[in-house]
Amino acid sequence: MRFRPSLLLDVGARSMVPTLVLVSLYVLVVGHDEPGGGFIGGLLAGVALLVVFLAGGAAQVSRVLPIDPLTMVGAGMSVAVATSVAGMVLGAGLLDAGKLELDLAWIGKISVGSTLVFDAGVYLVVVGLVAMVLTRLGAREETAP
Amino acid sequence: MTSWPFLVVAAHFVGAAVLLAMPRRSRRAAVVVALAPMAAAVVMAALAAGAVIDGDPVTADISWLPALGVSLDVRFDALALIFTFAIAAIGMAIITYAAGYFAPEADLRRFLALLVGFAGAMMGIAITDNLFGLFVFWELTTVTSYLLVGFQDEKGSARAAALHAILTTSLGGLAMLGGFVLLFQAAGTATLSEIVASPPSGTTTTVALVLIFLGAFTKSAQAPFHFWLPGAMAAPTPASAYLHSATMVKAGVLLLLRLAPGFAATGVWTPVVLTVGLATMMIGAWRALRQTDLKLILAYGTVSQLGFMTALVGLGSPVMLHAALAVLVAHALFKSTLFLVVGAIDHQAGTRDIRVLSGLGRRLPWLALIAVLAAASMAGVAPLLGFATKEAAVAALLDEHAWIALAVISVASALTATYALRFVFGAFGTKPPSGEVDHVGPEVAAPGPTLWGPPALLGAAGLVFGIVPGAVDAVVSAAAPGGKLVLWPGWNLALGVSIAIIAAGVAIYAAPAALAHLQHRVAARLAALHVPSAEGSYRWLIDMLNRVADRVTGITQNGSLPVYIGVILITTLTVPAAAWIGAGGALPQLPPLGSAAEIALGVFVAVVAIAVLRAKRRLAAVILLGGVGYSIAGVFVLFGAPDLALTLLLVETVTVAVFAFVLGRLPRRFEEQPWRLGRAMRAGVALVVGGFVTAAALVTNGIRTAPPVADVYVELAPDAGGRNVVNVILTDFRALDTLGEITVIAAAAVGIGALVMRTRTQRRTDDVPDTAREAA
Amino acid sequence: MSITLAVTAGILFAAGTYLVLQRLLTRIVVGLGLMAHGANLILLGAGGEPGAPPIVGTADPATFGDPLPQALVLTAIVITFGVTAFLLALAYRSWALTAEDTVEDDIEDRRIAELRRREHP
Amino acid sequence: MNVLASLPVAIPFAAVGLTLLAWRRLALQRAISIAATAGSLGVAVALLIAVDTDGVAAVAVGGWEAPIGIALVADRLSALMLVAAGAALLGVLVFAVAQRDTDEALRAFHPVYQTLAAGVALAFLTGDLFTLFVAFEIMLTASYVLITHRARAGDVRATMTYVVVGLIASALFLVGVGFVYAATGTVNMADLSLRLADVDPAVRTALGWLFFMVFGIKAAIFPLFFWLPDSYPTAPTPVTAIFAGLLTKVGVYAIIRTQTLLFPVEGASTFMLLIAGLTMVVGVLGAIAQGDIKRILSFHIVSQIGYMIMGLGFFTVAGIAAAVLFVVHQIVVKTVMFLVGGLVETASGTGRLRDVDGLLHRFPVIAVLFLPAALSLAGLPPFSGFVGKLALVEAGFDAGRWVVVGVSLFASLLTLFSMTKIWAGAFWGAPSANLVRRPPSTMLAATGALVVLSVAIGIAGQPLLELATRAASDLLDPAAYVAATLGGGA
Repeated sequence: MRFRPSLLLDVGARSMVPTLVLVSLYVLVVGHDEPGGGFIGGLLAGVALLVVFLAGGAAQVSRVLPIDPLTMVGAGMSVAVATSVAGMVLGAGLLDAGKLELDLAWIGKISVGSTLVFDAGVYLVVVGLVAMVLTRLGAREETAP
Repeated sequence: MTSWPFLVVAAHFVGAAVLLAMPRRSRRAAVVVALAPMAAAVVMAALAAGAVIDGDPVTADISWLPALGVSLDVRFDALALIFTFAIAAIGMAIITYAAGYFAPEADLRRFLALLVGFAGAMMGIAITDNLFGLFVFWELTTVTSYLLVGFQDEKGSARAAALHAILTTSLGGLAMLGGFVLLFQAAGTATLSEIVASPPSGTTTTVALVLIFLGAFTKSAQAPFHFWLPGAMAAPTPASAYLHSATMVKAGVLLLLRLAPGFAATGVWTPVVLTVGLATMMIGAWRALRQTDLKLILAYGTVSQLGFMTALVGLGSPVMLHAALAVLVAHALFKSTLFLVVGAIDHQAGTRDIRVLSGLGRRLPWLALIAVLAAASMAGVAPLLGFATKEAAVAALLDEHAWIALAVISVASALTATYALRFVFGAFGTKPPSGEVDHVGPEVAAPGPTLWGPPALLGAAGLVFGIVPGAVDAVVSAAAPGGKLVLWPGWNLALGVSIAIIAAGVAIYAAPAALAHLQHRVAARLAALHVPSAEGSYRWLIDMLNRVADRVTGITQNGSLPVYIGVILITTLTVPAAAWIGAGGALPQLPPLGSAAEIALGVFVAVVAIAVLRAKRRLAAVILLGGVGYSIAGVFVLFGAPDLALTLLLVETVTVAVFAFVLGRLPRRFEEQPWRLGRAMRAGVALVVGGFVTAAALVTNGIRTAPPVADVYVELAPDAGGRNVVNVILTDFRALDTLGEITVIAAAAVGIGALVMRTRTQRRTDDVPDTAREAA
Repeated sequence: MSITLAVTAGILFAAGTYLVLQRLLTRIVVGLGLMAHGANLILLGAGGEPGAPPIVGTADPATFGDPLPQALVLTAIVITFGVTAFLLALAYRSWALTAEDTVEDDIEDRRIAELRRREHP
Repeated sequence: MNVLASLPVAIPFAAVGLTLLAWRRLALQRAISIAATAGSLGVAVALLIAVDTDGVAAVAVGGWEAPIGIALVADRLSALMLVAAGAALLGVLVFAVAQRDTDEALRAFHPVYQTLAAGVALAFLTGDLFTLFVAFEIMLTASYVLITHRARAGDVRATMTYVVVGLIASALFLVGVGFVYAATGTVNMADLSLRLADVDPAVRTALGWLFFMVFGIKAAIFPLFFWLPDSYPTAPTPVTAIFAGLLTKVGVYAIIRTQTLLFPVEGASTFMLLIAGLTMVVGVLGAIAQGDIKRILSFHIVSQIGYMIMGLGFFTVAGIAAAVLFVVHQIVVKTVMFLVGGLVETASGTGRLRDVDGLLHRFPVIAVLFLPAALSLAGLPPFSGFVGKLALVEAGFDAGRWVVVGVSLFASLLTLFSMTKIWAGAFWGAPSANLVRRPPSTMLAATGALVVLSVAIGIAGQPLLELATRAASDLLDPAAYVAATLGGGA
């Protein structure tokens, strides 16, 4: 089968994708207190990419992504490892959690723990994988006979 | 100089390494490097000789693996002295000889490296006072001799002979290792001298001895393992002269000599060792008479002589051990001489076949003289060393009324005299012209001094020591006190027996037709009895081994994934199940059936799962799989796991999408394939697996004896900064799991990239067929 | 763990096994997916009876479901996701190379098995 | 101590992230990869010394004490395994970099190689059963990718078998963890060690065998090994070498760890010895039936696993010490053997014995590298294999297990037989025409370094054996392990 970007999908995607991405980020941030977290957030963002893919194909996915999928995976890994090792460097030990209180006016008080940074790393890795799948496996789809 | 013997041994290995590292062209330097450690050994032996003969051995503790009883402790006693001297002196002769023997294009340096390494190992056997240390050197001789026998490796026969030799001796070696461990555990020490001083007894010791015998017999080419030795004649002649006459094959006898003082009285000793020795002596001598290759005559002669020594050791009394050791020394001298003579003939004439050689005696009288001297020593003719030693043996046998042994030894010795004659006349005699073969002889060029010098020296030693046996006797008696070697024993019964033996030998040689007839009849009789020959048995065993290997592998390794999985699943699950039943596992109280919602979801999952089985279209199967996933997400909701439910829903969504990409390339319907496993078989395995999972889940359910750790998480979660306990576990309590998990994801992403990214660019390299495809 | 859960997991494993015991790669992947679901159910059920979502402040902690198995299952799900994606890429690649969706027998093994058959018919 | 026990895990994880970030720059990837691997080895050596001096080191990861958090526990066994694995990883990495083929230059190699290293290190150090599962998954996923990263047809086909079997083993592992949690309410191994003691003996025994079998699939014991010889030989040399050296041994490690810590049996297990004997014999028979170097070696992996299981089966200090020593020896020697196999292939273009001849004359260096490793594999003195074998034989006779010891000696004769087959087939004979090229000297050097190491293991047998004996005593008396894990990590 071949994907033909249809107007309906295109319009749908345009409106859905930003929402999905925002939701995914929200889910990432509140994950510590509500159902959610890096995995679910990352997967939601992945679904957003899926929508982009359905609308515009692999090329569109590549265009939407700020960085290459593999770099994203690497960045996610590095962030996660960095937060893990940070504790060790600061003398507390591998994966010791630290915390930073932030007062963001319009969201309210939020504590950016090292766990959140860690979860952000998770988020990036998951998004990277989905992006990888879409751009690689999906790319062939378009050129398929 | 306590650890000098060890250092001298080590010097050999250093020498071997240096030789290997040397450039191939520098032959002269190679010879010097090879001679150096042996010269050192001779000097060392000479310096130590005085004290050693006075019964004051040089000892040194060289620890290696005390926890396992393994050391390389040195005990340089008279026996070690004899061996060291023989190894080094004969070795130097051989090295000199080899320099002239090998063609310029041959890799002399590698040969010498192996030879010197071998000499070091052999010396190690002689000087080591620890069972396992001895084993270490023992196996080193096995390996180096393997490489030496197969030295001319472009010949298939050399490779096969090397294999035969290493397999046979390793078989014995491993049995011996087992025996050593048993003896070590029975005696509480692995130090040979201590074991022999206070030998253990009992069943363990007996078993140990039998296993050790196996090692000694295989190494010293005793029946029925003797056959590797004639085969090993594929080695270059200098190697044969060294390994298969003077040194390696004596290792077994050496070991028996070492053990005899402690264990000769053990019930198992004499019957086994004597019988094997006598049988070997007869078989060797008998078969030597049938050979036409000079080297093979000598090889079977060696087998026979080794049997002779073994038989004497088997009798075990001091005087017998003395005689055995004396025979060993004499044999080392005359047999290495003869081998070197054969090498010279082969080198000059290009053949060793006695049917082809003719008139060589007139052409090379000096070489013939050397051969005659050595052959006479072999036959036991006075005044050569071989006479004195055989005389000592016969006298001892008479003294102890060992009539059967005496009879067999006499007959075999007569045959020895016969094949000695056969050797001399075969090599140097002039034969009547025959139409079948073109004789080689009169036109042969004289060998250079490196080819006749060493055998001349060794042969002369046999004569000198025969005339002055006291020199040999002093050392032999120091090692095995109890007998005496003399040049002229006076007219006594023993001398009569000796004369009779030689007379009989000559008589047999004079009647070749009768001998041939007899040989033929014996062969026919053996064939009729279906007595398997040693050689045939070996071939059969190797063939059998290969067939069994192919067969077993063909069955187990059938290459079919479904079969592998079936076996894995069944084994992995039935073993624990059987263990549970075997341990008297009781069925637990059944848990509740579950809520209505649970049951409904469960039934739905089951129905969808079965629908997956029946799906004919790929996409349908995948969508149904997604359906299973969604319903399980429902189960998660029931279980109060919203995070799981959300994750699974998203995962299933993305997975189905990915599947769809892949399936877009594949046919819509499943092709029906011929199953390697039938439907019933698959269903059976499936039921076992499913049944196990359900049963095990029920058995392990509700048997907890302590509250789960999980409760603590709920209390601690707020401290960790989160209310969603599951997420706190994932990012804090058990963040390491999560780190690992994203690593899996990262690796998968990289893998996908590698697999698919390359589709466009890799095409060309794919055109290069890989080996597997080629084979198909 | 209820009987229903145990039986459901068993059925998933049985169905998965049935699919895995053949050579069409797509079916094998589906079969492995079913087995993974079964394993997740077992792990979840190991936590005991169903309970409320373990989110502090939303219910009485005593009624919470065991959070540890949930965390473990989540980890397992994600791992399975990654590996499945890889496996699909493998299937994709295999199809691109050989135009076959099967797991072929090992060639060298077949040769030795052949040898045996020829020698011992 | 705390840092020291975390670093072997932290370093490769960090290297994964960094090599991924640097995935467009091969030189940088190489630098990171080599630095991380060498660093890990150094840390492992330091950890071994520390643990041997001061006893078990446990780290409560994230500051949460076990059994709440995950504990990394380094005892003598783990530390020793880390050192051996580190040496093999470094040697193979250098070999791979030196190969100058496309294998390593494909950008997937370094990140995935580090992933493999991370999985292996985590498996050796974790004190948590579920984390062990994760560690296996890391290691396995990395191995799936490594086998296929060239994306050739043969690789892909061979990987199918490997991946499918791997995933089934993982599913079974996971249900096993489920059963254990259901029965005990914990997944921390030290905690389990205490709690399992109270569990119904029949259930405990069954769980013990389930884990034995599940890890046995990874360790390639009879009759679960069939996947191994079908998948290993096709992979690129460095990949096969590191698989051969490490993966099955991680399975063996897991067996030793769980069988001693969680499911200790009373005395020797005859059934385990039966499996050990069958593994040795069927494995070596498989090797005899092959005609390709890497396939021969692959079957030897299997055969040698039998020896380790045998040592464990005696269930004595001496037996387990011998098994531990044997694992260390095998990690190095098996890696070397495959590297040499790779050198043969490089030098002659193929590993089929029928098509290779006379390497001794053309490339004597390869022969010099092959011989000690092969003799060591066959258990000949004075090499490391002999020390391991002798330790096993003595332990077996001590335990009164004559039969299996006899079988093991017979199997080592067959091993020698198949080694001579390679020697006579590839190294002896008139040099054949299809000699392709001389392997780069860095490849030879990397192989040579590991050969030297394997010889050193034999020569330093006594201190190693003493260490292994201390490790084995710890294993049979896990009180210190449990106390260190549960009684405060820092």
